[in-house]
Amino acid sequence: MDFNPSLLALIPILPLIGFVLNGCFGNRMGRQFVSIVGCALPITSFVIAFRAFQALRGSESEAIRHTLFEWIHVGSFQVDMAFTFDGLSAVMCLVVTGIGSLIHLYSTGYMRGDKSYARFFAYLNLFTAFMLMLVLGDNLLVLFVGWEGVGLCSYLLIGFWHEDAANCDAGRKAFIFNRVGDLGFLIGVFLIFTLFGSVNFAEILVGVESISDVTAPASSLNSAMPMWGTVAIGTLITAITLCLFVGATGKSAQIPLFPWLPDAMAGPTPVSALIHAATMVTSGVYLCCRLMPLFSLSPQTLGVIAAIGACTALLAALIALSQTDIKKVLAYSTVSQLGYMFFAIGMGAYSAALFHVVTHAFFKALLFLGSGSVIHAMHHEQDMRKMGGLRRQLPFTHLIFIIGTLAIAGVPFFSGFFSKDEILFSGFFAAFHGHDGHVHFQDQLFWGMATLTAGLTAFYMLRMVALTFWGKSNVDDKLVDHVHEPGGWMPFSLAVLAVLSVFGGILNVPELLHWLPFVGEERTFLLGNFTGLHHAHTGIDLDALHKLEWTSLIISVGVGATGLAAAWYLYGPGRALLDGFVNGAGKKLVRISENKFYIDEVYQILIVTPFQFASYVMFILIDRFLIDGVMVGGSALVVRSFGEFFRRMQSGFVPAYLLTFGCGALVLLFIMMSLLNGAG
Amino acid sequence: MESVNILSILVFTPIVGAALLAFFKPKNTAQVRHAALAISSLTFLLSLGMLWMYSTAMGQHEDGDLAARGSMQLVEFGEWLPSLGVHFHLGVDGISILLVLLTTLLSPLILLSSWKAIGDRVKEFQIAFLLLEGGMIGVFLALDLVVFYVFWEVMLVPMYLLVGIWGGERRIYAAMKFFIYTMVGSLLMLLAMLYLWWHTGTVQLIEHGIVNPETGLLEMMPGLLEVLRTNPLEPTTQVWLFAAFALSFAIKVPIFPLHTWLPDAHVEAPTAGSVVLAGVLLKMGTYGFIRLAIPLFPHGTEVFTPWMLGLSVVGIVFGACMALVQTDVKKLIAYSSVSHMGFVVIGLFVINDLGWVGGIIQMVSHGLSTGMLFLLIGIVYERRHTREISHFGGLAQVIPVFSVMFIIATLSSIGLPGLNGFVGEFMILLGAFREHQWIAIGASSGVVLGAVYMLTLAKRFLFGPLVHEENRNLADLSPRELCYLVPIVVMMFWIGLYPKPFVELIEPSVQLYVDTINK
Amino acid sequence: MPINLVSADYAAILPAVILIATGLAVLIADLFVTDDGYDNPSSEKSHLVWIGVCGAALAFAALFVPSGLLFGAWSENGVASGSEVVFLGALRLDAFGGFAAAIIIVAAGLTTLSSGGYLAAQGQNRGEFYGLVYLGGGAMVLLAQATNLISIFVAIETLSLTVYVLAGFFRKWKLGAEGAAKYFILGAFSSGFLLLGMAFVYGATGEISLAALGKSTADPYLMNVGLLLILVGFGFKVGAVPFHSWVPDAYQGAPATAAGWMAVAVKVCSFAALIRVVVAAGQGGVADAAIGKMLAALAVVTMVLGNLAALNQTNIKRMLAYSGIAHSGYLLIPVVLAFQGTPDPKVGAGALFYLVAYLLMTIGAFTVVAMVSNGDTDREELESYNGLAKRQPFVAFAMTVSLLSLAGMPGTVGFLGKLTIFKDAVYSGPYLYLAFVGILASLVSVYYYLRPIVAMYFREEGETIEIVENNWGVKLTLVLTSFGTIALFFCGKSVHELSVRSIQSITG
Amino acid sequence: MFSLTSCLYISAFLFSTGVYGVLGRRNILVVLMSLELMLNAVNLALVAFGRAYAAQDLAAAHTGQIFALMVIAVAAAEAAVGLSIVLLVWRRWQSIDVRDLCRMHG
Repeated sequence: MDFNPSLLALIPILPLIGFVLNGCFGNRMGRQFVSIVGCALPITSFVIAFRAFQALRGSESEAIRHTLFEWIHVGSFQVDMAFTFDGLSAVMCLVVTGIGSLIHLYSTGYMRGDKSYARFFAYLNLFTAFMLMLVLGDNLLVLFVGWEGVGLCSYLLIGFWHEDAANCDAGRKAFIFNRVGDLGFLIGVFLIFTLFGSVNFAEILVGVESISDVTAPASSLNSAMPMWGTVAIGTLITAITLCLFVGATGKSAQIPLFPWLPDAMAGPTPVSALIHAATMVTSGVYLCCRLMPLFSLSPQTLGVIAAIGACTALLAALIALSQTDIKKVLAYSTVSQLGYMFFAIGMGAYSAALFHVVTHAFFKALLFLGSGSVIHAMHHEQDMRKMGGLRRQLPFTHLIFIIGTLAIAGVPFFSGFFSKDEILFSGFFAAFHGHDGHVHFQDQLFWGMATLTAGLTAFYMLRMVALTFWGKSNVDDKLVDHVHEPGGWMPFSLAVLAVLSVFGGILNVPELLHWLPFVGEERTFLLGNFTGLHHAHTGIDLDALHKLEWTSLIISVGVGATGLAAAWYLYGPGRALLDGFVNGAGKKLVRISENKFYIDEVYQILIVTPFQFASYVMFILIDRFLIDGVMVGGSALVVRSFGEFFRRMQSGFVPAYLLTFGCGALVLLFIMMSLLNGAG
Repeated sequence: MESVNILSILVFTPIVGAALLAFFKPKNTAQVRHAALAISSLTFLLSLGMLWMYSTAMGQHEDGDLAARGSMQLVEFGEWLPSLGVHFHLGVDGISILLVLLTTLLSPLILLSSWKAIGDRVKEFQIAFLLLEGGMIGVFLALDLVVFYVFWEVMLVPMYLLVGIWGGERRIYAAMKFFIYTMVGSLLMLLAMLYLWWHTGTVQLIEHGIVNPETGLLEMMPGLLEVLRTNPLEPTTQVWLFAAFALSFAIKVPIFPLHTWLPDAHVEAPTAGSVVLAGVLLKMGTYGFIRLAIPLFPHGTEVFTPWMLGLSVVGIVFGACMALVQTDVKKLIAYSSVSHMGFVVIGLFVINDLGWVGGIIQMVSHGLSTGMLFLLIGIVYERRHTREISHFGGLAQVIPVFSVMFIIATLSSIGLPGLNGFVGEFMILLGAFREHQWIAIGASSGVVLGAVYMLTLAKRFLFGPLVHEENRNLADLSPRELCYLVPIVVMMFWIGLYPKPFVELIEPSVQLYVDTINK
Repeated sequence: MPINLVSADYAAILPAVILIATGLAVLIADLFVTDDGYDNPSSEKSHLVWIGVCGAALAFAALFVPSGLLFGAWSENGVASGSEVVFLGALRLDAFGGFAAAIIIVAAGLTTLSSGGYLAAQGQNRGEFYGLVYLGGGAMVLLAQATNLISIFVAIETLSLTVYVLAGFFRKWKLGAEGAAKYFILGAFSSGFLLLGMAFVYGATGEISLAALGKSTADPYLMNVGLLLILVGFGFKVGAVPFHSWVPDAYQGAPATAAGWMAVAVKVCSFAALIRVVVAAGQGGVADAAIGKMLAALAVVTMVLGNLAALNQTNIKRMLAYSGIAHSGYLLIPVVLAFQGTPDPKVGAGALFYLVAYLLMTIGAFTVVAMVSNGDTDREELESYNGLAKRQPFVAFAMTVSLLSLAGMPGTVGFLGKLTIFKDAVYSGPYLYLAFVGILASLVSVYYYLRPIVAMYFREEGETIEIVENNWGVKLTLVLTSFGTIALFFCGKSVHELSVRSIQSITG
Repeated sequence: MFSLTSCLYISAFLFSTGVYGVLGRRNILVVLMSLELMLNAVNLALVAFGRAYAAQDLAAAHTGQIFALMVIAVAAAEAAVGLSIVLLVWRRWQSIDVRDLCRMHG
């Protein structure tokens, strides 16, 4: 199919136009205008992206490229405002525009009563535009524009209800945590430019391919390298990838930069669904996939990524166990799932990571929007302890939640099952078979953590469903009668997402399960093959592989089932047991979990407070006292004191004047004479 | 084309305009205001004319070598004090042209901004401001050291008056501090200039033709740059001369620890003063480095580079920390200027094309973004007569358009990609990274810290609950206010999204300079 | 020996004669023209002012008549005019003297212009004032031309006597008497030293012509000591530290316009004579290099002390007095260089050019002081200037221009003056440090020059004070000085060239 | 009998006495007299020098004496002005003690 490459630019530009229209005229033109502009433009983007996707599939070429204009060009540094549409971009683009459109539609209902309706849609459109720029960017700098842009939108949308200072604080926190990551990102970009002489993805990858020996000095790759020419290429690549990963930890909320994400739930729920679950937070994963060859060159970095991913997954899951705010549970769950994705990358299973990005986008968006429906119905009550028994009033939403929970818990043949299983298998493979034939203890540890997380995930998700929908109602009496199912486009969005959550797994069915309906030999690993991303497991014969895969699959399903069962039991019949634990032996443990492992407090005590205090002390001591007081004021004082001294010397007495005169003359005479005598 | 002395016209339009304003009736303030605005707008148009002539001249050298494209254009060489060896020598190249344009663009906007804010001694204000404008343009165009010095100092007086007459409570202290501080540097610079003059026998920066009084023939005389290239100064001499020049420029920039005049001047100055101070005056310092200190004394530069870079990094971090604990908005932004200008200095002292182009872009960007922040603060100050951050909060609910502008300026200031701040900062850091990695990494921390204090400001200023009842009835931006904010916003996006025309203007000259210095 | 006067003799003394004649004419006119039949010192007496200004104009024109002092240098485009020794070596007809005379004459004219209204407001407008100015002016012009010890001494003493009287011109004023007495005692004291020095020089060489200073002598010791004592005498006249003590008190006690006159005219003629002396002494090489060092030391001490002592003054006249001391310090730099005479014999030109600048800015400043004080010594305090800019924008502007020029800010001719002086110092090599000290000193000076500007522009006025407002002479003076200060900055070319040619007329 | 040197010694003694008088005495009139003494001391030196040169039969023979005559004339004028200033001081200050004249200082 013919596809004009210049249409690519339209994909991000259309939502941008939406932003401008809604931002400038939205308030005057009324809600209908806003809704139409706000939704139609992302949907159009989706359509264009889909056409481009079809064109890409139909064509031989790897990617569709379009250069909008030359952006920065100084000497050897050249960056274009250019877009690339290859397999990876296509997938991300479709996810962003597709889910984005659905969430836009949902928002028309969710935000109906808000006075800043137009502003909301403007921001949402702007976000879509930046996110598309991020995934379409042809080089690191365009990506960075999107990267920072989505951060900005996240900031704006978290603090959307800016009358409440807490919301703004959350937004600011998100921005600043992201900035810390961006610092790493920027340094990574500098290093890449220094090593490869370009920030263009294609050129970087060409450079990576030309590397034959990572122990060779860097100057062998880039003879113009002004510095660090003697350092081994591998070392530099490790540095680069670690820096970029720091950027990713900020954006994708990994240890140690994750605390902003739970706070980000202060924003309206569709925002949480779009930005803080489905799209923006996965851009770190996208970055790693985009530079896969580079990351693959550095086993050290991959090890770090795996460790961080596994730890984050587990930590977030542990915290999620005891949260009572429905969105906070989902937020920690998101952090945890993002940890999974990074764990996958650390294991070298990029395609699994991307696959999980996609399925996670489906079911997490679904869950968030579902929780939005609950919150909407409950008039912005988010505390699950004040819910319960909503199944009767909100059967549809209940269904949605069940689907989402099953998907995320990895119940077989739901979308999450496929992606999570692939990730766990990659971990299992590394832990018990090893990429290089050797088995490492840390890989086994990480796998154990990931598997444990799977169980915990199933547990806290079902706990959430149980607390919200089952049991007896704790709903405020005044609210009870008003609880109702959402209307308008909201159920539509939910339904579509539900379908995707159920069947999304078909996108990347492992070869092992090719016998499933609608699948076939040729339809396995669709996503992986299309994007060209690595699988973790190579160099092993098929039988052995299948054996390993079955083992892993059974373990993960088993763990998930255990989690579900435990939740079912504890929040149903075993309630007393739970209460006993919470109030007794486990009191301290629960408190740790409830308080999010005191991480915010640690940050406050270790970084924020000392920094502020130091700043203040420096202001008083160095700036005001030392520089302004002693140095500046002091020198002025010295000069003025001299002036005062000389002024006082003028006593007003004629004899004193005469004496000055006479002495002056005498002194001159003496000097003169001594000079004359000395000379002659 | 040759016959039009556009640069002299550009310099003297505001100065002569100021002189003419003196004959207006002081009571007829509206007339005076309009006249001043007309003069500065005319200057802006003239500067566009200069841009056009410059581009035409550049166009002729399209395929020419770097020396042709990067060298001074529209050079004027007039007689002033020939018996002293001082000439009215002006010229413009890629390094200065943007700064001239920035000056001429900001000036009418600033006059518009002070339309109502300055109600007292209007005539004097307009005169002082126009003189200031003329002086600023002159500094950027001067090619004779003495002429440079003259304009450099001439600016001081009107700025001093702006702070002292129309300033806040401690205006006298601030004005005095500003004046003396600056004089400390500039007088030592004068001494260094004299020494250089004696040593080389000329104060002309570039090659120029002089009619020999005996033969009556035009002889090409080498300028300082040529003389010093063929016949460099002693290393120790270079170090001393560089130190003298650098002190003067460092005070103006200002580089830590010579910055303490800036917060005081900013806080006490009226909006117009703050804007012009942040927008243009600080750039004089960095411009001086580019135009004089670095090219003239390459060895001195080499010796001092570690110091300058180190102090800049310290300044970036220190300025940011200081900004964090301020309670007065203007003071906060003043310290943020210390931080931002640190980037520029780093860009200049890595001495490569990226650093310099980035540095110049950043100079313009900082002028726009910080200038705009001061304009915005001026707007609320006009309405509320306070600048304490704690007296605000929740303004976004009351004055949304203002808030949007404020957010744009904030984002520009923290270097969000797509806005002007990013382009320069990125190029500077990238350029710095090529030469001094740790400096670049240290400076990058400013990116984070900048976000911290600016967003904190935005939050405390615009968001949160509306605590103070007095703020409930604030009026949003008037058409006049929009009128002077929108051009700045447009420029911000232009530089951020499509900096190519700017870079193309700057690059040949920068390449020429950098190549020569590194040779 | 019969004396044959030739045209050159007449041409040489023509300006001085015109000035003296003007002085006499004023004195006589004051006797005849009275209000209501009796002398009223509170009236403006504009006829006296007119006579004076016309006389000054005439004297100025006399410089440019053919064979006049400045004729050659002005018209012959760069070639030094033929200079002649006249009156048997007592005087010299050259452009150098002409240049100095021009400044003195202009100063006399401006002082006259600005004094009428001021003196009238004080009730002290008596014709003697103008008479003394012009008689003294004549002596000063002669001093600038004098080339032997006797003519120098007589001219100095004559001009000093007029200035002593002017210093105490406000007879009813305690401070006037005090200032005059101090000035007189110290002046006479210094005359003793000057004369002693002259006697030594005469004793060492047996000659009294300045040219003799350059000749070899049997007793260089006596010669050098004599020279040093002469320098001490001149040091007193120009107010160099440590011979400066009289300056603040005499200026404060004197009428403001007279203080301006004292500051400018006395300094001009003294420096002219001093430069003649050092050029003559330096050229022959008899005078020891120690003299140069001594002069340099004087310059340093004067610049530093003058500026520092001015810092905390609250009385504007005293502040200007100390500033005058400091300026003597700057002016001593070209004197040192002229003494050294290398590498460029033109170095003394800086002093001449600077004196032009000094004339405009000092007269301007003192005129404003006169306007503001308006007959009340308390209004010479800095506070009296509070809010002046609002009340009298033009006066404040003129004051600002003068002060900025004194501070050496570009845009005013004071900058060019400092630039030439400092440039010459740097060019000289060994005396580079003088430029350094001078620049540091002018940095300090900025502070106190700004203080009146602070008062005028930044502070609110305390009480409404009447000032001498509607006097055309005062206003004209301010217009001329402030306009001149700025205009000479832009078009100082011809004046600067003239100063160079003038100095060439004595250095050859 | 009176050699140049001895004349100069006397002159120096007179000059020093004059300086001491100016510096050390309170009465303005005495100060004035001391000032005259200084001038006259120099006159003596001038005349002595002139005489010495006359003995050498040089061209500058009598300049010293002429100089001295000029100085005497000048001194007379100076005395006149000086005395009138003393009168003025007496009228305004009712004192001729130089130490009382100290209102202006600093």
